[in-house]
Amino acid sequence: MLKRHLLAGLAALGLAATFATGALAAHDFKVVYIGKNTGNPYFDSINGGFVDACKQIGCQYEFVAPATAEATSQIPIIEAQIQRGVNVIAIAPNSPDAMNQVLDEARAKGILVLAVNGDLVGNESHRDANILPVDFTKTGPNQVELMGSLIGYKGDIAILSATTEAPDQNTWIAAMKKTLAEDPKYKDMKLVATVYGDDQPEKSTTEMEALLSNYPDLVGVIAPTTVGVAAAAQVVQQRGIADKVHVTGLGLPSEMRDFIKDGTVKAFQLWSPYNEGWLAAYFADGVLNGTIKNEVGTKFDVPNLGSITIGDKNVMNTQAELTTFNADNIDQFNF
Amino acid sequence: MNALRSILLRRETGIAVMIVLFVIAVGIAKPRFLSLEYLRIILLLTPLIMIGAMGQMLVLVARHVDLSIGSTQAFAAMVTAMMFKFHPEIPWYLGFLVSIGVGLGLGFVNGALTTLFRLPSIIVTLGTLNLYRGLTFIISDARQVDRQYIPSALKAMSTTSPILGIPWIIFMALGVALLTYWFASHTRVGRQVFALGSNPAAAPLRGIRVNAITLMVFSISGALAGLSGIMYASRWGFVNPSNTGAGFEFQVIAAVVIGGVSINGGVGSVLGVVLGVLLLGCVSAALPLLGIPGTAQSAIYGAVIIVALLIDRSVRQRGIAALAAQRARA
Amino acid sequence: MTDQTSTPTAVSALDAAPPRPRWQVILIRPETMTFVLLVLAFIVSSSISPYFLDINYILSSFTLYAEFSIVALVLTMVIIAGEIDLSPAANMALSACLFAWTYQATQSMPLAILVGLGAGIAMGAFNAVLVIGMQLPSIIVTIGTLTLYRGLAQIIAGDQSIRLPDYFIGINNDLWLGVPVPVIIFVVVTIALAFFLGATIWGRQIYQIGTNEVAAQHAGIRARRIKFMLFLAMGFASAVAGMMTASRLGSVRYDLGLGGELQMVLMAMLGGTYIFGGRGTILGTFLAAWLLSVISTGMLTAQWLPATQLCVLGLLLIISIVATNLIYSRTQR
Amino acid sequence: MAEAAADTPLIAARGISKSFAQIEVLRDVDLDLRRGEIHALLGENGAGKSTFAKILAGVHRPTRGTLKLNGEPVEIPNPIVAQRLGITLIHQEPISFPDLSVAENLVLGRTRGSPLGRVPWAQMTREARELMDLLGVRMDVTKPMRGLSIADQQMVEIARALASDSRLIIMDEPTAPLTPKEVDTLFAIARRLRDEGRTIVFISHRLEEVRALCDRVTVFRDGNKIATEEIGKLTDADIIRLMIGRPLREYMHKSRAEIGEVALKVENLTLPGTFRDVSFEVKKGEIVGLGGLVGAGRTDVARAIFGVAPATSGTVSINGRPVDIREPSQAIALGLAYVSEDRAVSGIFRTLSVEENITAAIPRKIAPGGIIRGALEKALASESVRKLRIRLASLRQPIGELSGGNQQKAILARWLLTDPSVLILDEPTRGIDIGVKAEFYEMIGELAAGGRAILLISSELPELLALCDRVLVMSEGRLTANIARADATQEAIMSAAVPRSTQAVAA
Repeated sequence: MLKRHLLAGLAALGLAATFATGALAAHDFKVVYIGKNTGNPYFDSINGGFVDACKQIGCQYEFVAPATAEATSQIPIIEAQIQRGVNVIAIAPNSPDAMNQVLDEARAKGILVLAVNGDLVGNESHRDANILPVDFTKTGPNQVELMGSLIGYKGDIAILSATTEAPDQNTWIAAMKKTLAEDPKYKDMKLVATVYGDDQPEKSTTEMEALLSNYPDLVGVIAPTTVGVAAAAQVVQQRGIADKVHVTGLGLPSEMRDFIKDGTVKAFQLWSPYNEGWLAAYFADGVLNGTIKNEVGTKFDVPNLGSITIGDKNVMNTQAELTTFNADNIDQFNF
Repeated sequence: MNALRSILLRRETGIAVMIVLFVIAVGIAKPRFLSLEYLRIILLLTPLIMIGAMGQMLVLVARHVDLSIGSTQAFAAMVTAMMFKFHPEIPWYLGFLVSIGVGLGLGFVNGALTTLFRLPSIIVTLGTLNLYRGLTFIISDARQVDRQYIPSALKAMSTTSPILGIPWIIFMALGVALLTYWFASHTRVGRQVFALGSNPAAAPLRGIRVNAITLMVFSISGALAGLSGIMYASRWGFVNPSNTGAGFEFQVIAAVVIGGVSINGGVGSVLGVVLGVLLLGCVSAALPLLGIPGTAQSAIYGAVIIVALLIDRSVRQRGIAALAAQRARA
Repeated sequence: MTDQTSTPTAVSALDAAPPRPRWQVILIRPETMTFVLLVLAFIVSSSISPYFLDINYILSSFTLYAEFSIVALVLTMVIIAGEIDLSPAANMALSACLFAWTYQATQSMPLAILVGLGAGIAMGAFNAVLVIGMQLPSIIVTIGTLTLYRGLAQIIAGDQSIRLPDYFIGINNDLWLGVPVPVIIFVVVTIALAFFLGATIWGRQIYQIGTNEVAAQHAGIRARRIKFMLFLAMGFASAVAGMMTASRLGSVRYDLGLGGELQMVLMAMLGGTYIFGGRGTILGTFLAAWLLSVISTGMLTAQWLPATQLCVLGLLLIISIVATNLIYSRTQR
Repeated sequence: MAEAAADTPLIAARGISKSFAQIEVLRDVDLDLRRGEIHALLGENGAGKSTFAKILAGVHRPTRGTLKLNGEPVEIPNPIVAQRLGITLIHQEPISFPDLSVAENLVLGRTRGSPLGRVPWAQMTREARELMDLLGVRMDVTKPMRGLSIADQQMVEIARALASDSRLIIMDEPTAPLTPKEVDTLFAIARRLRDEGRTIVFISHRLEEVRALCDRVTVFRDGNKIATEEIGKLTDADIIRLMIGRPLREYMHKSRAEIGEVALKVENLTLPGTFRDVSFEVKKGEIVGLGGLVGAGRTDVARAIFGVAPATSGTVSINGRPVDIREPSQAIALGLAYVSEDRAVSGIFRTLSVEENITAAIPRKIAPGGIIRGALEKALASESVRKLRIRLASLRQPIGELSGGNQQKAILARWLLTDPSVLILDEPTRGIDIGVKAEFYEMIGELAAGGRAILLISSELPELLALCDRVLVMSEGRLTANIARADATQEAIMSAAVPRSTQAVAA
């Protein structure tokens, strides 16, 4: 799914398609993507998707992000975008509800508001659509299956998460627990603890150390957060116990490459952030030009991604299942 | 008898007792806390704070404060990490020179602004705290430098050990502490820092060059923050323009004031600060073990700073009361 | 050089220095610098972004800074009195969290407001007890309480946000004569405090305390009581600002107003408040609040990196204290 | 340099003058200090002796004049150079670094060498112990200075000078806080140092001590050097005559007031460590002087009465009613006023306008209902300016721009506006020109004549003798004399002011 290297070839196709679909279409709309915060490597990749897509489509794209990921730091930026008269605001919201007012204001001005890589959970009416990398209900089972395959479906495992109330992580953890309990395939795997590293390297490391010392029989740790999985891997690497304790989770290839190469981590998963940006740009183009109806159930084609369906609550995904990264394929990914 | 009494009355003894009591209390609840392994965990939490605290101690002793060390750490670490990224041929150990040098420069700027314009250092460093952080974003184009660019030898400093399984960076932190001890207690200029903080008005009358000393302590603080920057890269394997060094100043100031360094200048010992850092390390290590959420950490730091201030005050007042009583007797 | 005819008594060189020319007294003062900077900021902002110059946009952007600005006005008085408070932004967060939490638990808005304001005042009182009662330096005390209050907010609210009822939301979208309500509140508070500080005896005494606290005490001015009241006022203003922010955002999280202390100090400093006390005006802070809002909005509209904004804010803080110090040392002989 | 001819003076000062803010405090002083002598500088407060000493020690630079050291012209721009030249000044208030140990305080700034050079702790401690043994003082030299009494800190200062091997040691009232035994030791050491060929300059108020110790005396008055003589050639009366110089009656206030009822009554006032069992009363229309040496507790009593630093026991009554004053605002409400000793610290608001300074103590009068009435304030202030003949350019100018005397008048004006029944004046004429002083004396007389009770704290004996109806004297925190005008002489006041035990030494 992540064949960025094929893009060049597909570009011509994309261009041809757009020229064919609408002589009236205006493709030079202005789109801005507001990340959670600057210096977050994850967003570099989403940004890349937008940049490349806009090159194809012909739209004007800019990326901005506040210095810190606090709830209110995106508000002045949104205000500025409204004033600048952009056509599309794509945002990775720092708060599920603090931006309701200002987003409504944007929508009232006719701006298309997309939540990308995160949603306004419980406040879905304040954005037009949401683009998520995968169907989050599948993340939990996927991760459990990967863990099981690493440890031979047997032994004590633990979860190292982000903050206690991180909504995405909590959804996944609930699904993991359900999967472990209900699927007989995993009956010999026992979840002994769930701890929270608050997405800080220091805290995550301390929690990981505490896990290892509290549960000497531990054979696996799932860390469904990029900071956590790197910290957990580092602890395992330092202690030289990679053959005894398997770490997996959701990680960025750029951060995990070293651990994969030296065998500390056998495999981990993620989706393609790049495709989120790619899809968002194409979706916006389609909606603005009337070729895509922003309604639940609409299906449309996106170059490289194939057919996309708008799901419940106007949510769409770039891929069905998580991508698994291991020593064989890690070098193909540079985000 | 008298010697024993004076040892018991020392501030360091108080912190040591607090550490022991804390460790015993946590140990009773969770016996695992008393294991050698936990000692290692605690020790690994301390080196960066320890190094930052040594510089901050000197600054506080000279009656100033440096709030910018977190940003200085980030900037120095970023410069160094970017050097590794774009010039992998440069030997890894030169990174130490670069990181320390950059930190020294930023610290010098703090000192220069403070002395040149006779400004309160707390406001100056509040300004440079933001300025240096902003510069970190700018030079890095707001991008993290990832693990693969940090030389393995540098990362190994945090994982490999010369003896006893204790990693190199802990020895480095101890080395810095010993050097600071030597500097503060056994060099003329070190004693001048204490004299300056003890009585700034009288210092020039004793030939102490106030501006030079102030510049020096800020430069040292900056240089040590720079050193902690490359150690951050070693310990965590990446440098992030936003996360690296965030909140570092609060941890360091908390450790230093717990360690008995007076915010009124003139008072402070390396041993006290080392113990203060250890106590903070114990608390940080105990929180996950006791299942206390990380959200409580910031409140605990705040409370600890205030309690330390109150202790400092009561110690001072006891001194004044003793003096008054003495005069009443005379 | 001097206007000798208007002097009440003839002066020999020995008895008093000649007064400064009147134009100097009026023009060479920090507020003038602030005003000039404000005009410059308008010109620069309009030139770096064609979207900037729009009165409605400027007013509505100001609502984002109005809460900090209101607290900064009170902070100005605290600094003039020779103290400082770095905890108000954390106070805003904790009082807003308690306010929202109470509302969530009881569904009673009056009770929630009472709890929020009470909490703000209690935090102000806690600072005051440490600074005035225990005679600890306010700058370190409030660094401690800044960490403590925000930490408590984090314990209470976790990292979840607490929703507020719809009728409470959106104070910044309410217009009165075409001007957003927070801006009107700010202007009204400015006028009230400018009057208080400039025309009442208590305002006068705040300057006197900040100029020379010992002399003020000797002159029968109850310096400790007045400073205590100022810290309480700080707590109250922070709580109100916290609730205004809550209304603007519609929900409350522990990181509400994070980093606001820098902006508040910056407003006071940019407005020419003297960091060592005794000098400064409400007008200066008023102008500086607009200056800050215009600069930040201008940079945002021009899509400057947030990092550049951090640099600009840090530099501004340093430049403003250097400039203020220079101006005051020039005028003080 | 040390080989200079034996009769070359160690220090030869010629035409030394010094002005502060255009007021000349030292005028054309010529003075030779010989090697191997103890030389006393005498004079009233403000006569210029301390200023001269500070010029020698590099604390002040002379406005005019030259200094020669062993016949060679020298510049002494700062204390460090003075130290290098072998000149040490022991300040009235000891300089100490309270957080450093005694031993460190002794060596600080004395030793030279690389900044990173080792601090020789063991040697330092040993030498400090030896010095302290030499002085006969028992103290732990490894302890911080913070815990030491003022006397012990003074001893450390003296030890410092001894240790630094100075050729010229200037002691500015060193004996005031010392016990007789310590004074004995100090004098023995001073004599020994003289015999080693060093020069000692000794500044003191205590004639007995001067007579016991010194070889020659120089008397200063009003910034001029009046005379330098062998001590043996002068009687005490001669010295006092030289010091006072002018007829006392000059200051006499003319209108004698009607003395009325008791306005201020103080009984057994005690603040441990500062003063004990102080009792006295001041009647309406009476000017009561409060004399004594600096540090005797006079200012502390005034501060206690006024509520700045309340006493722990004892009673104060105003106009016959016992009152409990915990802070100055209460004192003011009861009709007390206190013109404090240190104008810069506890008097003026330097950067604020003269007008604001004058009206600072009468908030209710200028701001009925809390709002300041500008016209009212201006009227009150300019009325005061006229009455007290305050010279200024504008009511709106910062008070810091006025001369010291006019600042002091403004402070007096502030208190007169409160219409006090009891006025405490603490060194009201310190640092003020002679001409303005006379104005002040006149005003004080007028105030008493107007029926106010006045307590005048002063270190200037002529001032007390000229103005007061009675003189109280304090010594070491106790009231030691209550002298009626008729019996008041400088000798009587001094003998009550000098701590009794010290007199034994002089004998």
